[in-house]
Amino acid sequence: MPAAFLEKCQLQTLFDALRGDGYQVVGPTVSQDAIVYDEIRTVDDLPRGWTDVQEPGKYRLERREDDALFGYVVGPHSWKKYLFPPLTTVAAADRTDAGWAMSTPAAAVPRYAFVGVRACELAAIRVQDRVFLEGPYVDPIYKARREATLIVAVNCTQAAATCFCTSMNTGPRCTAGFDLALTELPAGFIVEAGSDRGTALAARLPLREAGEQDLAQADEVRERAVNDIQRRMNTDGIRDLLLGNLEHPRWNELATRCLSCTNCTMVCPTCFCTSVTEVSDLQGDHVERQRHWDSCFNLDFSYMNGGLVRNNVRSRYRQWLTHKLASWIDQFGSSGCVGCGRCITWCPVGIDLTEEVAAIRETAS
Amino acid sequence: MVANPWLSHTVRIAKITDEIPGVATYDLEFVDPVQNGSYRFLPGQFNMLYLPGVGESAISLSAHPDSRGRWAHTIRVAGNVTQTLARLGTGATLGLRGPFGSSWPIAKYHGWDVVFVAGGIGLPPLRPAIYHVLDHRADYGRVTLVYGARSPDTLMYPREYDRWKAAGIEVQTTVDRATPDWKGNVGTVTVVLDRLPLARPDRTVLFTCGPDVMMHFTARSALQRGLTAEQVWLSAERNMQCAVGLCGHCQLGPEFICKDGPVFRYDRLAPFFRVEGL
Amino acid sequence: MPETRTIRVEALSRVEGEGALNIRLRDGTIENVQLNIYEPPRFFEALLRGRPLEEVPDITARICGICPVAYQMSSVHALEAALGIGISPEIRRLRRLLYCGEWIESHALHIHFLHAPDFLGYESGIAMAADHPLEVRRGLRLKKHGNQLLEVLGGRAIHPVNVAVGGFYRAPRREELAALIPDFEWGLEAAVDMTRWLAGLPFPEFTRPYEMVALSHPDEYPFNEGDVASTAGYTIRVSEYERRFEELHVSHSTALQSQRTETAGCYFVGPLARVNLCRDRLSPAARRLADDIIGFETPCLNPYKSIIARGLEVVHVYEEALSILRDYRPFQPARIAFTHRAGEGCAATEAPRGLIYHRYRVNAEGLVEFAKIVPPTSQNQKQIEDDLKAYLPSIMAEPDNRVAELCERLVRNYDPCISCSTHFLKLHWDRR
Amino acid sequence: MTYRPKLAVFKFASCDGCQLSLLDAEDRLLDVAGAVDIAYFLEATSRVVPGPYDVALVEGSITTPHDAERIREVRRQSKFLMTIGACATAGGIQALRNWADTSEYLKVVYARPEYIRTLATSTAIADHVPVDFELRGCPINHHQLVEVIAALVAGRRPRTPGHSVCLDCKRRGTVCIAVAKGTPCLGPVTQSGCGAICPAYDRGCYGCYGPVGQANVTSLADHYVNAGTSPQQLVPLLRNFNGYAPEFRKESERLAR
Ligand SMILES: Cc1cc2nc3c(=O)[nH]c(=O)nc-3n(C[C@H](O)[C@H](O)[C@H](O)COP(=O)(O)OP(=O)(O)OC[C@H]3O[C@@H](n4cnc5c(N)ncnc54)[C@H](O)[C@@H]3O)c2cc1C
Ligand code: SF4
Ligand code: SF4
Ligand code: SF4
Repeated sequence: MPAAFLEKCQLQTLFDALRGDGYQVVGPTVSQDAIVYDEIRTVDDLPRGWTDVQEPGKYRLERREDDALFGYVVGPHSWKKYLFPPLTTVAAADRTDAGWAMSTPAAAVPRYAFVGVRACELAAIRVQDRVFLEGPYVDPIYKARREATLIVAVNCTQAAATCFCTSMNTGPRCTAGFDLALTELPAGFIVEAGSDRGTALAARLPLREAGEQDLAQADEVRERAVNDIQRRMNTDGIRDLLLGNLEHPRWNELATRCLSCTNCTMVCPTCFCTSVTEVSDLQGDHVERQRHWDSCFNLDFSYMNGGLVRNNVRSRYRQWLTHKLASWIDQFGSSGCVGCGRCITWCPVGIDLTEEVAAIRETAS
Repeated sequence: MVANPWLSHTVRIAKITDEIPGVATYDLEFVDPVQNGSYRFLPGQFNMLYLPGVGESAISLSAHPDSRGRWAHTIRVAGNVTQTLARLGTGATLGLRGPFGSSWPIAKYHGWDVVFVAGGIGLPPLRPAIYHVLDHRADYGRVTLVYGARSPDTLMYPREYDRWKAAGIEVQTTVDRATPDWKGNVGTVTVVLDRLPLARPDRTVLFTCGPDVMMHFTARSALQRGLTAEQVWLSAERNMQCAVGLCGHCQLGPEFICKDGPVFRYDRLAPFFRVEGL
Repeated sequence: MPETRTIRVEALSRVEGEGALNIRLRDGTIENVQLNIYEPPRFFEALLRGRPLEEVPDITARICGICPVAYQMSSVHALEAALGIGISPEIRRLRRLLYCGEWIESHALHIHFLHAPDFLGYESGIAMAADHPLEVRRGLRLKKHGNQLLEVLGGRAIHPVNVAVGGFYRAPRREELAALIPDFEWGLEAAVDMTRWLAGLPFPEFTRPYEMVALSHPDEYPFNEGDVASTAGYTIRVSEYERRFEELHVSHSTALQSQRTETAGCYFVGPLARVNLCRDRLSPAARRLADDIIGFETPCLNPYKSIIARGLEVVHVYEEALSILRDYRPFQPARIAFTHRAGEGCAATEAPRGLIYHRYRVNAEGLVEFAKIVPPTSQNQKQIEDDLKAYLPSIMAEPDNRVAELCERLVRNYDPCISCSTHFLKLHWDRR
Repeated sequence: MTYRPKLAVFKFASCDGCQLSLLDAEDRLLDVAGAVDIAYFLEATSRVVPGPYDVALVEGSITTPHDAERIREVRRQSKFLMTIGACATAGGIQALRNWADTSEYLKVVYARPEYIRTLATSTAIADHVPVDFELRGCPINHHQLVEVIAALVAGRRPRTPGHSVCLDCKRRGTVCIAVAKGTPCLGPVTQSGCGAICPAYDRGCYGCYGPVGQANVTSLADHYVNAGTSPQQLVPLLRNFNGYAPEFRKESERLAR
């Protein structure tokens, strides 16, 4: 499909089409003084005229001068909350006369249409695909949700001070992994299809052919995002750099700053760690196994009978950084970081992994 | 539909054999006869044993690799799951998922000398490999088991040593604390290992399972004795929740102990093993 | 040889907090009756000094885990008076709703777990559940509604986190409150049934010439605002409270006790006082129930019948809560902005167990300089002792343990909440 | 017969809220009452069965000489002693006296201070006797309480997660108010258990569940001070219900200097 143009006033037709197809449309909305992902019904639910200003440990919403609908970057939520929900029941057991009967609780699979997915987020979904779908074992919950999801991506036209997707080769341009991709211009959207599903969907929208001027303008706004990106991370040989410096003094220094609070792992769109808890009635006759998000920053995470393997902040921060940026490559064939900058913004004390990597590189052994 | 990797299968305790204080061997059989007939495992693999409402634990199979219909697990009482399990009797049911993980590549070493080094509860995970050697004794050269325990009464499976010896396995036991009637070795397994005559270090393979420190020193000793890191295999241990590489708990450097291990060739783990807090 | 008989209840049960009862009889006459509250002192009035005033509702909540909202409400109202903050009608309604939650929870607890077992001869509500499963389960469900309301409005049932000087930290979403409506509709009917059940309990014949005191508001059943009215015939503004009522630190080792300043007499606060004084402001369903169905006569001077008053109040708060829930729309601002200034203010509200009074002085930096807190139980305490003195002659013939048991029951009429040791004392045991 | 532990509830200086939590488990209360033998629980029952007890739930802090004696007796009578709540675990709000002159406090509150017997400090139960398990919170969470009781009945260790409040905020989708609004929030250094309610109600966490394991309070405080919160504002934030817990105490004393 050649690039097409959707008038701004026609964006609702996209939502209507998606809802008509039985999708629950989720996308950016303003809530709790941030742009978060939630159910959206109409174009008016989008953060029209809002932008975000981010720096390490700080996020603020601000008014824009225009009425842009997608004039901000990524917020505290990521799409993993839909594809890989924070709490799910993975198994159940009931006591019967013949002993324990085990079962898989039936779970309805929601059909989501994600609207407003950024390039780094497409990359993050791709990373989680590798984790949950492409190893020897497949996560059925992720798989079912992932397959039922349609993705409408949006190209960034600006960047936050915390973004570094260009260093991770994940953005800001959406190149793959979407059904439709939009580029917002003052009058409307350049629409590209990235899949057959997307092409079919586009065919039902009141699109017109994109003019040369539109396309040129789109290139320009997308270029603006590229130029906006200030933060860099040098990834040359990063696996060996980090795994070869497990005793670097920087880890000790980090331990004085890091709170081990888990925020960076929770907001990271690729972190996938979980724990399973038993939830039962008092008699213990019906038991459910609940899986919930967990983090390598938690003390109990590395518990083994008799002690904790990672019994200090130093080792826990090191686990996070080396896993994300180094051992992930061994495990899944790509970095675990997509350069979205969330962990930098949402770290309550503003620890910035790009700075930490640079510091280690500077004095690496 | 993809199989649910968290779904356990119901097994029944068919037999309980007390080993040493706090350790017993549980013979488990699947309630579903079809499953009981088709279940197979490799030496060194483990199952997740599940007590609903209490939790799940990784437990190696200690059974004969050709077992049929009953699957032995030797379990030490440690905490929640294992303690509750210890209160169950025969006939009780529990959940089992597995088998998981890599195995002792024992069959690949035909013609080699074999050294097993076990510490404490590290012997059960090695037992299936020992059984394999017993059944295929002619395929191997000199075979030695070095086994260390805290004290003589905590040595596991003593009733089997005679049979193992009779089949031509040299069994060298050692204890940290000797009792007056103890006539054997005293000290760590490495003390015994260091004295062990190795006729052909280039054709000797070493399999070890036990506490991290013990395996660390065992590997070091093996390397000093002329084995290469490629000739040493160990079974590692970390907290495990899913056993299928999806929960993230069991990472050790780049490895997921559950699916990349628990059995590793030492050269693969060496850079990360024993790094404090990894 | 004069014969001294000492009856002690070393630890009152089924009351909130810890107290004891000491009765000394000499030659058949009452020598001493003491309701001893041996709650260790926790010095709230002192430790509030120098704290930022914004923290006061969080800290005063910890005076009592049973009626934290009463402490929060009284303190925010008093502080708002000190700062000259006027709240919006929406905030005011939401505060009443929060109070509804606490009343339901506290009353349902007291009725089913602390009080009703006395009338039916059980040691606890749990024991009573074996024979009266429907009543107890219904009571638990009502109690749960109260807690659910507190959880939605306040974040949690005990020590809610959402009460702020000036309003609320966050106004609830409409769906959050609307979700409660079906339960509350059920609860309203269940509360009516419950009260009919309570009205049928066997009540001892025992009345006293009480002076009853409660807040009174011209248009509303009193929770959070009003004048202080007395069955003795006077009505005063809350700002005059400390002139009419004084607290004494009595030597016979009990808590600070309140009394009427002029007469040194005792007075009675709580549900029965409120119903006696404000019956006409009960909700329609509660009034209909009192008038036509159970025929509850006021003035009622039988303290045992407090349990019926509590039941009527549960009906009232369900009905009031429902109307607030149904009309609720989220609003802005949830909290009125204010600037610090030096000032002093007082307020009284109605805790489930009676009138509660707070006064604060704050400085221009927003720090508390002075705090005075008069909880309901310290006001009832003298009345309780007085009741016991009047009651004892009629039961003196009974054996000690029976006397003790009967006295304990009398105490429970007041739903005393004696953990509120803003300034209660440790008891010196009389071990003679 | 399953094991039905004999349970007692004891109260020291406290607000009663934690023991009330047991009665707040409405849906499960009758189950709990069936699963354990409630042998001593004054707030709920007149039935008093003398010790020894299998499980003692201890609420409140030690503030009087008599209580300092009484807790020893409770310990002697109890096989498994569990503290419930911030008072019992860290001294509670009344531990503010530990930084003050208690005789001053006495004069402020009481007309006749000579009638009062009190200690100069409010201290945690563990400062007086060995404690087998601590359930945190001001107040405790009744779901956690039921879980602990279920665990005791089942003979296993209770599951009370030891992560920070942040993790629960993230699980429930609450946006971090420290980052998005600059509100000083103790969540990152506070143990979970409450369900992360404060940030969901648009206010900073004030530390009801006390310091999380290995809490790095200094780093957080330094950050807030750099971002414009004065130490004078942080000291009272740290000094409330868990103010005397070592990690909070140390930091508030550092800031106060
Ligand atoms: C691959 C592998 C094989 C094992 N084989 C055996 C065996 O054959 N026999 C045997 O007695 N023990 C074995 N263990 C150790 C056994 O898993 C732990 O002793 C057991 O999980 C303790 O559980 P618990 O509930 O009784 O203890 P708790 O201390 O109550 O532990 C609670 C939970 O933490 C996790 N956990 C605690 N310790 C460990 C641990 N060491 N490894 C993994 N998870 C842990 C488990 O989920 C456990 O249920 C093996 C461990 C691994 C990783
Ligand atoms: S960084 Fe930590 S939480 Fe994230 S995936 Fe890796 S181990 Fe899990
Ligand atoms: S590590 Fe940080 S920048 Fe990288 S993907 Fe995760 S949150 Fe984004
Ligand atoms: S790096 Fe920041 S967000 Fe991550 S655990 Fe440490 S303090 Fe928390």
